[in-house]
Amino acid sequence: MATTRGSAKKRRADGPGDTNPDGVPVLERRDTEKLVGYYRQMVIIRLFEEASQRAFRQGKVGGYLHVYIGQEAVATGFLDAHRPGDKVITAYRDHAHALLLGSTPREVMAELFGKATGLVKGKGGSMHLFDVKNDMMGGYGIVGGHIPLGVGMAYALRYQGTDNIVQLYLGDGAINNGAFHEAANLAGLWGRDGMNPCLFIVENNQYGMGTSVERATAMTDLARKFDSYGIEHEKVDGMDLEAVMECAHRVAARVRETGKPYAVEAITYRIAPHGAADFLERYRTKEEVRKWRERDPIGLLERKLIDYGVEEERLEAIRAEAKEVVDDAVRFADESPEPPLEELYTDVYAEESVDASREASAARR
Amino acid sequence: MATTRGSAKKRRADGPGDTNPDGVPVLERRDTEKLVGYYRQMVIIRLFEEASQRAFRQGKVGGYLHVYIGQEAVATGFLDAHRPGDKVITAYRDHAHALLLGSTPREVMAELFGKATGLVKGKGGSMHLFDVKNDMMGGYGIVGGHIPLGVGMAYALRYQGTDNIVQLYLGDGAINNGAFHEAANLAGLWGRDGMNPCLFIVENNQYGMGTSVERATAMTDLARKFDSYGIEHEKVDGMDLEAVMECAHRVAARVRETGKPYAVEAITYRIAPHGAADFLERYRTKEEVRKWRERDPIGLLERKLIDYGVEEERLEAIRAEAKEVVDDAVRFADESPEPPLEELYTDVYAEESVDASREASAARR
Amino acid sequence: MPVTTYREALRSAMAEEMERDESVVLIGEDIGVYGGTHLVTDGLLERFGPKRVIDTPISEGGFTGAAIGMAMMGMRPIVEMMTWNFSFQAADQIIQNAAKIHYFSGGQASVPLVIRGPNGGGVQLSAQHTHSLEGFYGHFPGLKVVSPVTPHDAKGMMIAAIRDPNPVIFLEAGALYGTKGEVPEGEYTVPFGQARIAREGTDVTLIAYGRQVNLLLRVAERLANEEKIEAEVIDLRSIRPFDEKTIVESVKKTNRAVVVQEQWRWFSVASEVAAILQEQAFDYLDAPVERVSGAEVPAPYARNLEQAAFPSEQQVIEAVRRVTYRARGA
Amino acid sequence: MPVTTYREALRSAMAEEMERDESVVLIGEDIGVYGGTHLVTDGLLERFGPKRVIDTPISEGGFTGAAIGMAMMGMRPIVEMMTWNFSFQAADQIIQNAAKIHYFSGGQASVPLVIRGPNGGGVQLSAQHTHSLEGFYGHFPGLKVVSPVTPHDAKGMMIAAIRDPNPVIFLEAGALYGTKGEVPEGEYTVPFGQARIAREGTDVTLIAYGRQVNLLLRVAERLANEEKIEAEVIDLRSIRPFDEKTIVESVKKTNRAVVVQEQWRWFSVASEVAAILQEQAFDYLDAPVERVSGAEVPAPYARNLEQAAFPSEQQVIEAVRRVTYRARGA
Ligand SMILES: Cc1ncc(C[n+]2csc(CCOP(=O)(O)OP(=O)(O)O)c2C)c(N)n1
Ligand SMILES: Cc1ncc(C[n+]2csc(CCOP(=O)(O)OP(=O)(O)O)c2C)c(N)n1
Ligand SMILES: [Mg+2]
Ligand SMILES: [Mg+2]
Repeated sequence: MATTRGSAKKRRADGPGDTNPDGVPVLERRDTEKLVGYYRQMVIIRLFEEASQRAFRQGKVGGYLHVYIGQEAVATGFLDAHRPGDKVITAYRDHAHALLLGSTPREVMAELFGKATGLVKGKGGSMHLFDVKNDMMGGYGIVGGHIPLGVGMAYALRYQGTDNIVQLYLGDGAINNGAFHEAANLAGLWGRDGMNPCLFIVENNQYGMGTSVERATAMTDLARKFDSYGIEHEKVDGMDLEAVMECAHRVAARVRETGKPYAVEAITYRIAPHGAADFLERYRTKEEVRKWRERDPIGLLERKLIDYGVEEERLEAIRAEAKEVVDDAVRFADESPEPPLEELYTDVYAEESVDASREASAARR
Repeated sequence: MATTRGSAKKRRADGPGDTNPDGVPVLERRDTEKLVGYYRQMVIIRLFEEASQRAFRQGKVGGYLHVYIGQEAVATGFLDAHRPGDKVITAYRDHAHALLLGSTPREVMAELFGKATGLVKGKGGSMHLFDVKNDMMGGYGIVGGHIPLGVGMAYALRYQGTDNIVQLYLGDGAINNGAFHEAANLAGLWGRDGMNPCLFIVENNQYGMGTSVERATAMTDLARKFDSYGIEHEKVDGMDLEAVMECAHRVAARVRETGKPYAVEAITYRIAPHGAADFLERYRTKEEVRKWRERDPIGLLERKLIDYGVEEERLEAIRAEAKEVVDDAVRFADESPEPPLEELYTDVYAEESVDASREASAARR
Repeated sequence: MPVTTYREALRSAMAEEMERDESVVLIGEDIGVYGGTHLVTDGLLERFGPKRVIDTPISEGGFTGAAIGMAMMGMRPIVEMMTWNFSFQAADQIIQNAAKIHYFSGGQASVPLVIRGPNGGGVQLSAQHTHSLEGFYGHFPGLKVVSPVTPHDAKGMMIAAIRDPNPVIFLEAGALYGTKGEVPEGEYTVPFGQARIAREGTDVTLIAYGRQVNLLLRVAERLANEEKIEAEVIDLRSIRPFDEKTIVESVKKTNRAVVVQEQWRWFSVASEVAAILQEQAFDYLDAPVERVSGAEVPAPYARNLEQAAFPSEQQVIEAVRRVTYRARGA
Repeated sequence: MPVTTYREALRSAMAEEMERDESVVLIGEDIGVYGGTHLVTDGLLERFGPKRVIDTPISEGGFTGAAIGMAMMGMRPIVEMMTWNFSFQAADQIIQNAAKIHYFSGGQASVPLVIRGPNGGGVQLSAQHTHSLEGFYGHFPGLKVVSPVTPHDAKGMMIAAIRDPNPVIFLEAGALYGTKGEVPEGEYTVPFGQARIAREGTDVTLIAYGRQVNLLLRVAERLANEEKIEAEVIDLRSIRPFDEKTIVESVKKTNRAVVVQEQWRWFSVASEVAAILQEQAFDYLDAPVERVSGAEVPAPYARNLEQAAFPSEQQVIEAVRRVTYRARGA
């Protein structure tokens, strides 16, 4: 059965996440095969998101559904720097992050369908993807609410003596929330003692629902907001996978080494509506969306790959295979059973505490 | 009966809060008489605070008691720029602000004693001084919690078509609270349309309880934190009354004119313990306190006044009179009756809404 | 009488009050340019302009606090909580400031503020987006808390809320924005503190608020048809102040009561209703007051689990059978 | 048995668990260098160092959230809420994350977290600094909530809380840090969900938790001496999980109950107790369950007003007279 899991595992083993003996990240020469692999993943993600939107319209997916269309290069590029044991946490726009970390399209789609075979047994839905064995520490639905958690996880990683880091994703809208301010301040403080290997990744997709960055804050250089907390930062073109990968490796290595937080603002765009139920898009023009579509990260990568000598037929075949992967996931989700009613009452209280650091390393054994 | 109220009224009428016909604040020549008046007020405040601490130790004042010893020049200087109808809001370290706005030492002390004659009828105590007719919009006990209120008041002042401003006081500790971030961001946004005449005054007294600024944030230049919200800022020596007055007039005029927020970080020092119940001061050295005492704002002003030709005897007489004012206030508070038990149940729900803008202007008629 | 939706009833209440009183403004996330997440404020930006329909960043604590400051200055802000689930971020402002300023200012300041938005579950929003907060906010003196279920009450209570000089927690039935009902034209108020007898009956008193009232009306029909039980259905609609009299009098007549709520059982509105009835109708009760509440779990996502988590007709019917001492199926 | 204060009992529980288990850390405002606002953590920084005794800036939401993240990673943080009044700023973290992550992660993550600090009033802290939040937090499935009143229970429940794999809201009796009682040396746990019979009696059941238990013990002595009424006093001590059995059995014996709390009446612990008793001991109750609660006002500052706002011996005695059908002074 075709899934992304295999390739995710592979990526970890041989990706440029590695450093050479001098600790310098290895990304000196272009690895076209790797980029082709990511092309495949990004296409799977795109088709997965489109399929989930269709399923939503058919009433098979309920609740809120937020897709990642347009932003694929951000998580794909940053997670290229993921090392086993690094932790990832994000908000509700979380399908891509889970898929890239190794959750299968089947189990993610089944979660959206609210099925027993779902990633969290149908209990959380689209906004709450957890895959702790694969280092996915969750999607969260309350804007800002997950940010302090990520900072605490980073503390724990150092407290537990690892050299792992946290990738903490947040939106341009979330940055105006008080939780961001308090968490970033803690990260800055704890980082002084090397106790906060937290990589903040601000996915600036230009809007928080219908509110543009310009209408949400008078100071729109989001990366600069980290100055208040003594956290260094930069920006990256979030549509260009190669740029994101380069940045990701460089800054992840730095965070890993210093135990200090760092922030990257990835400039990207949400091509899809905010949520699957949003049809009126009064807050932006068709023209604006069209303009950004020209920089669609998948199209951009496609053009580059062709430049780098990859044949169009090969990409065509990848797209066809990706469609099969996603169709299979939808079929699987559709045919899976609903959760048994007893599940309603399980997982309210833990019997024993779950240790995320142990879970993940057990899975790797 | 000697009170500060008379002088507060007078200050308003003829103080350099006025601007000349070109809108430039009038503070071109030194007004020694005015400084002498403020010397008197600062001494009253100091003696008032010391008396309240004694009363606390005697068990006559309950709850929490936070005094302003060491910081007198900040509120005195900034409130020199107060115009009738401007609103003032601060946290729990609020006695000086009320006294400077015209609340009598008697009614403030009676409030600390929990008496029926207290400023808020004995219902709020030290942390909740309100004197709405004199523009004092309250002291608040939850760190950070009052900051959004001040920003909303500033919006209202412009919405209601006045040219008044808000003086919003907050501590160095409060700046790390999420409420600050959210409120400052709103102020910055609304200020773009001239809808936020809010003057943020950060009273950096070096500590939030036992936590120094350095231990509370990795980026200790507090004024710079306003950059994140597009709010301009500066610092002022909060021990030097003249410096504070100069700054206050300049920036208040600017805020008044533009409807945009502005921030000043006043560098000062809390000479007293955090609260009257704090006796262990493990978090700072005696030596440090001693060093700052050399810059005690009252001593500083005293030396200046003598330089400016004021006779020591005159200052001596002022101190003696101030002592009488405060003794009288203590006597008054002590002899006042407790609130009647019926008061327990009043003021839970309003019968009619109270309009602070109307209250204050009615009081001035 | 004209028929309109719950959503339009709310909107017209706000629009009419904004016409009448310049001090009324709206503030919240995506209420203007975006049109309102649930379209309740749709069109109001165009009509009243951006100074009165204020879009905000995602900072519930900040803008709720700012609205409190506006209210203290004599304005009458209406805050939209996009959903009440986000209000935990504003809990400090609501509980520590809005509820208490009138008291700790010794009556010198007041907070004429409405905070409104959808409350309750039913569309698979899962754990973080499904709460019924009547009891949570109703606990605090200084707040008023209402929860209308009909379009008629939505409009009348919204006008009353806007004119109230106190902070009002206005909990809308999120699942019912599109439902229709008769709504008089022009202004009228539905005063707080008065429950509504939604159906008269003699054999058992069924008590709820919000969308559970509709459930009870369906149950009452079934009981009448299938079991010859005439249930009285009471819509509490105002949680604080609370109308003890109406429920006590009803129970003095029927001698039996079942209270139904979507919220969790512990320390809830249903707890209070049972406590009041045993206090004030002790000698009239022929059976313990029964409570039917949401399952004691964070709300699950899967449709079948979510349905199982909320009170069902069947659960209510079984409770009625117990309080009327009828065997199952009798 | 050695006698220690409530404060020392808490401190020794934490210190012993920190010795035993490296994953236990403390986090909060001024718990280290300053020594702890109430000196509960005094000396622990010196003993365990700054990586395990973490002073924070004033950001309750931020550091509570960070502690949740630590807990998910297998650490066992103990958060000090300097007072529970500040926890409204952390309500979103406590209610939306700590309580629900285990559920919405499908059991993949857990939050072994203790949040502790003083709760309740009594020293004129006025409206913003006086809350009793048992019912407020007890409403939410996923949380555990305890409220010990004796030094013995403070230590035993603290150890149980630290070892619990779930988030525990640990409400300390703020006014009682200095009170003394017998505390066994070494480790022991007081399991959650078990009420304690603080005094046996046959004529009426008096129910409370926290410092009101001491009030009830004084009242019980007076009732025995002055009115020949033998009251059974029950200390709930664990609010969620809740021990229904002990109170129901007591009432089956005494046929009468009065429940006393400092918190406000509406939608509270006392509401729930009355509801449970009428549900489960309906045929045994000879009188309605009486509730004595805090006055329905934000807490006032003045000493005389504050005293009038909290339950008094006199109020409880009058309630007992009512449930035992004795005329005033009979
Ligand atoms: C505290 C809170 N307020 C409001 C919402 C509703 N809401 C969900 S997503 C969203 C926009 C968030 O924008 P951003 O952080 O930029 O993330 P994006 O959706 O663009 O990925 C809002 C307002 C929420 N979930 N939580
Ligand atoms: C939300 C909250 N957390 C904690 C406290 C306890 N507390 C009272 S004052 C204070 C220090 C505040 O420091 P700062 O803002 O610098 O003001 P200062 O006392 O120095 O005037 C703290 C932590 C509180 N009142 N509110
Ligand atoms: Mg965004
Ligand atoms: Mg300070």
